[in-house]
Amino acid sequence: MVFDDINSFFDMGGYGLYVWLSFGSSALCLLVLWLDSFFSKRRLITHVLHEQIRQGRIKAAAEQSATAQQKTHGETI
Amino acid sequence: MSVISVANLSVVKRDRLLFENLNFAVEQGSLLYVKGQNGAGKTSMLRVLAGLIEADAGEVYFTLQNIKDCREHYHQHLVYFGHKLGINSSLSAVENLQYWCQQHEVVISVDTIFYTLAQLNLVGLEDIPVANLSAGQQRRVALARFWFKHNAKLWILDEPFTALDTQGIELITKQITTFLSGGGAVVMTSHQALCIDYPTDELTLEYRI
Amino acid sequence: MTALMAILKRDLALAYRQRAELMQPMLFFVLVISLFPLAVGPEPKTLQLIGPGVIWVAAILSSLLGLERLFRDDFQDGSLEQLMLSSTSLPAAALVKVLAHWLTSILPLIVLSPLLALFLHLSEPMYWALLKTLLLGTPLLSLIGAIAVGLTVGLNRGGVLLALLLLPVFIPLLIFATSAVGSASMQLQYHAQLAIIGAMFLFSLALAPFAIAYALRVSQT
Amino acid sequence: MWKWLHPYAKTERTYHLCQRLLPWFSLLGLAVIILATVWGLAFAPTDYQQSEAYRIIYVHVPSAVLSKSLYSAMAIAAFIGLVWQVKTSFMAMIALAPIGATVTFVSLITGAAWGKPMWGTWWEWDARLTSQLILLFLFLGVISLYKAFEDKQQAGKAAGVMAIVGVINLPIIHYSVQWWNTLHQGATLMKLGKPSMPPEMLWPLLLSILGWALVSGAIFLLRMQNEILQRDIRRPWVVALANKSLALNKGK
Repeated sequence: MVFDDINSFFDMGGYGLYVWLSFGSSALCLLVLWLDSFFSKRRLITHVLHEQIRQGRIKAAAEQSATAQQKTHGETI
Repeated sequence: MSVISVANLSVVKRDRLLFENLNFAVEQGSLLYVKGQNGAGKTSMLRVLAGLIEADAGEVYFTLQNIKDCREHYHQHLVYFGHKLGINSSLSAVENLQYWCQQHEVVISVDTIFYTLAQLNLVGLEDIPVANLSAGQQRRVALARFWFKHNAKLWILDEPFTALDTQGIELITKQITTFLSGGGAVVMTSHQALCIDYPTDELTLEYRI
Repeated sequence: MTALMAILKRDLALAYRQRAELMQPMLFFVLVISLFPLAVGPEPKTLQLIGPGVIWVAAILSSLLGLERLFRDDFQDGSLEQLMLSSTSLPAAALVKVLAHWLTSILPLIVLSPLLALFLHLSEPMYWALLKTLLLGTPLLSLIGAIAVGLTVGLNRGGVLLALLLLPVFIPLLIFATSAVGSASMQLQYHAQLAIIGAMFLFSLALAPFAIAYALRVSQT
Repeated sequence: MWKWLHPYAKTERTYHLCQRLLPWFSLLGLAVIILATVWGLAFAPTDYQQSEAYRIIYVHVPSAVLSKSLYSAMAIAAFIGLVWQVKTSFMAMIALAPIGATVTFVSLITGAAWGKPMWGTWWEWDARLTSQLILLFLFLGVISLYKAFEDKQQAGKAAGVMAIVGVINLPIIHYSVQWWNTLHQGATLMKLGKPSMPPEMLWPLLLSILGWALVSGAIFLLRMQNEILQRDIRRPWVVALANKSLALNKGK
């Protein structure tokens, strides 16, 4: 270990601000990129599930109106 | 008492005289059907009636008040449906209608919007961007506003039936007849033969070169 | 009042949905400004000299890019018509739309300005003067720009015409803003210039909404 | 040769390939990058000239190197897509673009942070930093062009053409900026050069480059899956996948 104690490690020979700024920002950017990709994958999967529910609703409404038509058609005969 | 009346109205568009000295009045509970060839000025006349554009001469009165003086009051009781549907394609149908209702001070709950859209058989298409809907479905979303603005006294419809299937046309005509029997006034144009079983007065605009 | 809030909420939601399109004026702003060091040379002295002028001209040009979007979509899909036929007063609605546009298109430019002050080696006092002039001046850009956009919204090739109409009107703003930053660079007071920009802004704030409303009525065919 | 490529044109197989590779890339990448950072930060010797500030090299150089290789990878994917009409390579291209843009952005921040102790200003129009900035604009150009299109097929092709135009211009930009920079040599006090490094400094650098590459690879695999899911959102295998993952979550 080049530094004898923790504070001098953080101090980085006086350049602490710049070193930790660069390491911190790169870690942050990679993290944000990873999270964005991860959550957009989850969003896509939930979107597919919502799509299923929506199709279900459309089919149900279509059947319902079809049966309603048969009923009215049945009465008129 | 006439809901909307017009005194020697004339409109010139791109220095072509569309019509001049037009006089008519629409009473409560009556339907005015404006007929004429393409280019006869039907749309311009309706836009002048709605107050969107200024006429070159003549006045338009809403309940005997000039619409220039009582613009706000007039627009509170008017619903207009033109060639442009008035819905944003990146918003969903529900968002569009909510925005329209807030504009026109119509207090409405989301379920009524969903219920009305279901009546216009748009089930399942309420919350996706309107761009994904077909032309006919988009038109129905736009026409849903006639189910919301209850305090309207006057409806102005510019060819509401284009791109609608028979079932859609049936729905709209039923709604128009209920509105008329409830004491509203309707001014409309249409290409299809008008199949509304309701006493209608007709106004024909000649085509002038 | 709820109707005006509804317009603001809708425009901000729309802007969020089309944020890719919103990024473009910002990219243009940074790109134009980073061209100048390549053209003029990287010496901090010259860059500091031309800095304020470059940033202000780039700000005006990028806001012109963003202005087109103000009424274009609403005009084309008919929402503008429905807005004009609602009982909300058109000048107030126009003001709210301009505010929404300023928040979504021009505020990001101001947020970027520290980075660009860095690019052009502006000193600390110069940067604060630049920020103040931007905060006071850019609403003026939006308000007057909205009038011209209202007039050209009906034309389908309004882009260049818009610049032609607006650039002469923005000249006084440009003069006072750059002179404010210039005198800040010499550690002089620049309250006079700020006051003039503020006066121009308040003047346009009072009158522009009515002009915008009239422009929108005129462009209805 | 194309026999091998073609099955992977079938998106589902590519998706599952990415799924298999993802854990390897992400875990290995994380381990290597942490190891390299700790090694570079704590154990590499102090530089006689810049004392500790030089440690920024363990972040700046990997991101700079990676940004250029990601751009060329993107251009290669675009080239394959345009020439052999392989749909998945357009997806790979657009999956790479945001990673490249982020990595270039990181190289700019770290370059500026390193420039401050050395040149006294946060931003210096040094040749390398300037060409990195232009590279960032190229990336953002490709991304915004892709986003401007409604239809993703069209968007892929258009962005592909721009990626290739960009990669052809990269060397031209690089040398013209070098020439421009030497023209105004007075500006930079000291070159941001890679000092000839003793091995104990060099090893952590190579390791961190490997770490960065692996992490970018992992993010690329993930974004590639997103693009595939986005493209096949209606296809039955995606629906089955979604239901399976739903059942998995419910089971947990």
